[in-house]
Amino acid sequence: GNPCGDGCHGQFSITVFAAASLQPPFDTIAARLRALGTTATFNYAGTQVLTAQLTQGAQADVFASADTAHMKTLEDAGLVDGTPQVFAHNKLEIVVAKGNPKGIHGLADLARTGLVVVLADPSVPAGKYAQQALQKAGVTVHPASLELQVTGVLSKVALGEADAGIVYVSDIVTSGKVDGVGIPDDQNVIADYPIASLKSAHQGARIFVNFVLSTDGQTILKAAGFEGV
Amino acid sequence: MRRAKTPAAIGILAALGLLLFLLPLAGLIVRAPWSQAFGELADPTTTTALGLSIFCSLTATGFALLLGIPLAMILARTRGTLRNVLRALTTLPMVLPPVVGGVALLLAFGRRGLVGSLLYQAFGIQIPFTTAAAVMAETFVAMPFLVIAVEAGLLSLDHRYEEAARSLGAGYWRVFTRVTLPLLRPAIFSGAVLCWARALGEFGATITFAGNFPGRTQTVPIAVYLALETKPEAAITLSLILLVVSVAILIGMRDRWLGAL
Amino acid sequence: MRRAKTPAAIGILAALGLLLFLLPLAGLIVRAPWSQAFGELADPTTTTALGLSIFCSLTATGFALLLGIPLAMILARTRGTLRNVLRALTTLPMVLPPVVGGVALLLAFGRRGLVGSLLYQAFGIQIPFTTAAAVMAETFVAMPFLVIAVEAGLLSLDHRYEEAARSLGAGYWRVFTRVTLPLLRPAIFSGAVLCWARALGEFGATITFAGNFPGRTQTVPIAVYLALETKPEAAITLSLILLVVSVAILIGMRDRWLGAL
Amino acid sequence: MLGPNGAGKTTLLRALAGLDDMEGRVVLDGEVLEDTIQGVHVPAERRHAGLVFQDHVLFPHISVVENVAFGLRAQRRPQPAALARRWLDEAGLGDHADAMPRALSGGQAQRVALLRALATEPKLLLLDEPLSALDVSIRAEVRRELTRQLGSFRGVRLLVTHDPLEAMALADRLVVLELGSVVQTGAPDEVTARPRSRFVADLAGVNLLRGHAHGDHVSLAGDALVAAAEAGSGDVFAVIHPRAVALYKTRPDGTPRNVWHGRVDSVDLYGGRVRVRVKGPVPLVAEVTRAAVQELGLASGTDVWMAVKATEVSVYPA
Amino acid sequence: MLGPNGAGKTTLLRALAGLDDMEGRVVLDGEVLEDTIQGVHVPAERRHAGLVFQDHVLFPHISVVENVAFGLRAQRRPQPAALARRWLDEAGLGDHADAMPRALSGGQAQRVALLRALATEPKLLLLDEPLSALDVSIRAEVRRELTRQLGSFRGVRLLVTHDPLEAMALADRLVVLELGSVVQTGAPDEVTARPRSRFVADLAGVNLLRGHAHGDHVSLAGDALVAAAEAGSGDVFAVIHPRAVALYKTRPDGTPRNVWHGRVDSVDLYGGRVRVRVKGPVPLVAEVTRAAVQELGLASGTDVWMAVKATEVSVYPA
Ligand SMILES: Nc1ncnc2c1ncn2[C@@H]1O[C@H](COP(=O)(O)OP(=O)(O)OP(=O)(O)O)[C@@H](O)[C@H]1O
Ligand SMILES: Nc1ncnc2c1ncn2[C@@H]1O[C@H](COP(=O)(O)OP(=O)(O)OP(=O)(O)O)[C@@H](O)[C@H]1O
Ligand SMILES: [Mg+2]
Ligand SMILES: [Mg+2]
Repeated sequence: GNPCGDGCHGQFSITVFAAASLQPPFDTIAARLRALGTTATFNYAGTQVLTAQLTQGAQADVFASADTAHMKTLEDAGLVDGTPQVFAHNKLEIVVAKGNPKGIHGLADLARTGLVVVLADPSVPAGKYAQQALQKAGVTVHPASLELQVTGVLSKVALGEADAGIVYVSDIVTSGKVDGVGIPDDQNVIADYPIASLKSAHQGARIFVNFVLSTDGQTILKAAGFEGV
Repeated sequence: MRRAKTPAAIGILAALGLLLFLLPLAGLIVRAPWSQAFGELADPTTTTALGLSIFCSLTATGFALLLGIPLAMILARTRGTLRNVLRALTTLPMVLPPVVGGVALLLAFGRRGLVGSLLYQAFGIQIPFTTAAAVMAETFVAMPFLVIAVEAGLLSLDHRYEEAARSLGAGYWRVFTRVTLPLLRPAIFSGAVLCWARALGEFGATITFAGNFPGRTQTVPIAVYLALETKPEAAITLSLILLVVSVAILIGMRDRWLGAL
Repeated sequence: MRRAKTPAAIGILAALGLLLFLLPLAGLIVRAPWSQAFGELADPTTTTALGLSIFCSLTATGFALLLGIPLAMILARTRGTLRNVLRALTTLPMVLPPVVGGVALLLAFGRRGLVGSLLYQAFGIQIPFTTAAAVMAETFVAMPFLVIAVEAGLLSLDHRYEEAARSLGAGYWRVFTRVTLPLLRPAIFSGAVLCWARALGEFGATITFAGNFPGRTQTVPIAVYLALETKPEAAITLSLILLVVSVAILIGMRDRWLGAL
Repeated sequence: MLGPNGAGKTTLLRALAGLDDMEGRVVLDGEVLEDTIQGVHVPAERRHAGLVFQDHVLFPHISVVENVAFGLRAQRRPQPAALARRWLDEAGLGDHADAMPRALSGGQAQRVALLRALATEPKLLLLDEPLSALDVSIRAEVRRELTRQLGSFRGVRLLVTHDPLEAMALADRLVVLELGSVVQTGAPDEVTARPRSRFVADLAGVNLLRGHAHGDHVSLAGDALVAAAEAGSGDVFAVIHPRAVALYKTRPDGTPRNVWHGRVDSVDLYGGRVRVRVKGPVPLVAEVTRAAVQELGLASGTDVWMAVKATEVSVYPA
Repeated sequence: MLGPNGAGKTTLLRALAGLDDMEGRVVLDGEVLEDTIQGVHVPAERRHAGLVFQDHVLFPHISVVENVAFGLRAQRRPQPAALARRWLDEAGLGDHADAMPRALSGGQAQRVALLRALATEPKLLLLDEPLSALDVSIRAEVRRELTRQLGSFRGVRLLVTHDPLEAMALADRLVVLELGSVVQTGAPDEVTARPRSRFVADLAGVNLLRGHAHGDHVSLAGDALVAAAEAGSGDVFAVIHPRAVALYKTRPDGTPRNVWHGRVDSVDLYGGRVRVRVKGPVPLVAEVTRAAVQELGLASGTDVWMAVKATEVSVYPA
């Protein structure tokens, strides 16, 4: 059916500011939309860089954030058109080297001595969630580093500098260089990814948002390791 | 000339210094998936980013020359505290973390910025997220290298050449273009090389001020950064391509330009 | 000396160049929440990061001096293509996007790296995530500035001073420490200043190679980046503090050191 | 123009060329170039003043002919390169026209620098020790060339030199500058005949004494007396040529009315003759033959008597 | 040691000091310093060779006394600073001991450079044109100092100069270097009496002709003949002193057997006399009085006759 619902006609060209971790599914979505006449241009960067750019007057039609806090910042600044909608969830997983050589099976193992663990900094969403998950599990770890981005955690494990870390499932799926160790739901934290069209966005913005929320969009996101809504 | 034999200690320290540069490079080369390199080169994203990188870095170097040489000239003839202050100001973009540099550029030239808001209201011009913004960010970060090199050149220039030219009846511009600039060529050239190299590698200020739009503001370092998130091998290959291009240009130009004088 | 009047065009271009540096700075200063500045300064996170930044950048400058001066000496006496290649290699860390530089350092000195794996297997030493790694990353990125400046100084040095010293019976080390180094002082000093400034602002390679841990590897640029995430005003204040500290040191030292010779 | 180091010779030339700030008035052929009071300052490039430095200062980045053509181009003359080449050919430097300046010897470079200045046909030619950076062996040759070129030059020529030979050979008129002011001026012969300062006396190679005249003698500082034919009265200078000073091992009895005792300070060969510097109440330099030196066994420290005829002392008012 | 520009004088000094690569053998007081064949090379710092450059090369970053003490410290002598101060005091430079080198005048700096070399008591003292960078006015003074210092120095002294006065005043023995090889050597008087090259003749200020002797005359290239008292036979040099050359407006009839025609090329003042350079089949320089110049109306281009007595021509084998 028509992915964008009612009132969706003609050629559009839109600009999307999206968190860098969304690049694989969003690039696929853009390819699909182009066939339908809508061209999306992306500005992928860290959520906080995007937020800084938008508050400084950057022109964009859609903003897809990796957390609700930054979206809230933009809402407070009066830049968001309508209400943001959560379009995907992401769960945490323990990331380990391929084949799990250190035999890590749960959060409790992260407290082992001699194990180099890397987390994201509590001031970035992934770090905050990891902290919450460890609290729920009642585990205290001594991380070697508090990375500024999830990808920092990922690449340190991929390069063998760290033995384990906590990242999003989608990161592990995208990477393909590492293995994931699941975290039980009672200890896990679910991250919400909100999307919104922005003030002064044109009609094409709705088409993009609607496609992301459509079944086709959700399928693409799931293939990339995200959980649908 | 017969020099004293260099003691082993000096050689060892120099070798250590060189290793600090060479080992990481070797690491990159060893780990790079060379089989993918050609595929990477054929990828239009790569070629676009490479083209944009070269365009932006050269344009930024051009602006740095246009603005930096006059600035260096003014600096070289200023005296006392004012000079120290101006010089320190010129060194600032080096100390500023690049991302903060990008934020500062937004605060000045963004649509809501000090000057940018005026531009936007008066002409509807918006600088950020354009190729111009990428060039500006690179100029901001890289120009100090040029200014410092040219100022040093000016300070060691023998001003009697300029005086001789004046007494032969040459006015300011003739002296400047026929005498000062040619005599400064080695300093200008080495400053421009440093400036260009820095502009080519610029990342933090560019992504913040200009964003990451393929074909418009996505330079190689930004493409590398994104690729690091999703496919690290490609990032390494891309960096190596950048390196090869820049080393080729550096080696090729150095002799041509520095050898002549 | 009476100089020709500087034409307005030169002045205007210089002013534009200066504005490119000044406006972003003004933007930062205008937007900084000055009321919070003192609170920020009292924050132990800030003071720790500032202390670590100063320590790491000075240590990195020290290593750059130790390894870079010998390297520059070898470069200055090498001739032909080898020299161009070595020189281009020295310029590489400037072209390499810093994050890639960090990756390259990991590939060389990390636990699985070319050299790092040997260290790890033999002694159980892991360089990344330590203060040493932060110093190493800063040295890697900043040393080229020192090497280039010192090499230029060596090339313009009058070697007859060294010859006079030798014919007076001074051996290599006496000539080196009593004649060569003192005569090179301006070049070494200006190179060290550039090197230090670059090390102070270093971010990409440090976070990639050394990670981020308060008190161990969290330098000011990294703290600034983190603060941008949660409290952008604090980030701006922190950057300004970094700027003020470095400008104070730059202005303070320049005269003392460069003025004497 | 002559003067000791730091007298301000270079400073004056630079001020005349419009390169240094100055106070005062400069008029050339009726045209006011500088007048601090009226605030006139013609910039260097419009003064038509050719300047030749001590060490050529040829532009290192362009060829010899382009160096000579530089001023012609600045004056927008037609065919500057051809004209420059003609100047070089005339001076016998045509072979080097396309060479770069660093390929020239010091003497050639200085000659090109002179041509570069002359080619613009300046109204004022300023030369700052144009020969002093050259080796003794080529200096004579370049001096000949300079004499020839300056002879056919019609504007005002101002040459700074340290070398008395050069001054005598080239100058129509000497100006002696000391401590920033003119101390003596006139034709070369006049100036050297009546030096008014130690500097000029040294250049002329004569002994200069200063004292107070009393009819037939001059009393110096320190009680020494010098007998002179017609001393006049008042403050005077007395000049004695070294050749007029005779040396003796013992006190001579004879016609010379001036006889002083002294001690040899130094003995220098000077051409075929020997100059003996004697310290004492009346310090003098004597010029004697080599034979005399050997006969008297003169060496540093020897005691000697000096005799000078009163008629050999020329006295003129200070 | 004398020689034209580029003869290799500096190169030789530097090789002796151990600063340049060379081929050959250097022995000083029985100690082999260099021997390419046996592969001996004593490094510069162990040669005890004091080197004085053309322009002092004092270390700019340390005081005058520290400059002099530099070599003493390198030799680990006790109390280097006190010893250096003594050297300076003796040379009358004690007042400047604590000054920085750039505060010295050129002459003072060169004297300090000499002291710096002497203070280390070198076995070999190498001086490369030590006076040539100095102004004419202070050169004489520094030359006197140099004579004094070299007189009391006991090692081997090797002085390079361009200046014949300097060479005569300072040297026990002259070595003339041309195109990298020694062309003449001997006591100053011998060398100047019998110059074997244009360079030496110019230095000695005499006319040098080269030709083939036939009993009582010498035939030059280009058919000109020079009558000489006892010419001998074979290839010879003929020397004529400028003072022995008489000039006439018309062809003179008289005793001189050598009479040539020529054209005046240049007229230069030289001390109190005038040197006239004449072009012609036998190009000569004549030294005449000023009065003679005016009387004959000599100027560039004038036709003249030259006469030289056969006894004034000295001839020796080439
Ligand atoms: N009339 C003057 N008024 C002001 N300053 C003067 C004057 N004359 C000379 N000076 C100062 O004296 C210093 C030396 O002058 P200058 O270099 O012209 O000397 P010089 O005669 O050319 O010496 P040298 O023979 O060494 O070339 C300069 O710093 C100059 O400023
Ligand atoms: N015997 C030699 N063997 C090889 N090269 C030589 C020799 N003598 C001179 N040269 C070369 O000639 C050049 C000029 O030599 P040098 O500078 O020693 O001349 P100089 O006599 O000191 O000249 P100046 O009078 O200009 O100081 C140098 O490049 C040197 O390498
Ligand atoms: Mg002067
Ligand atoms: Mg020489």
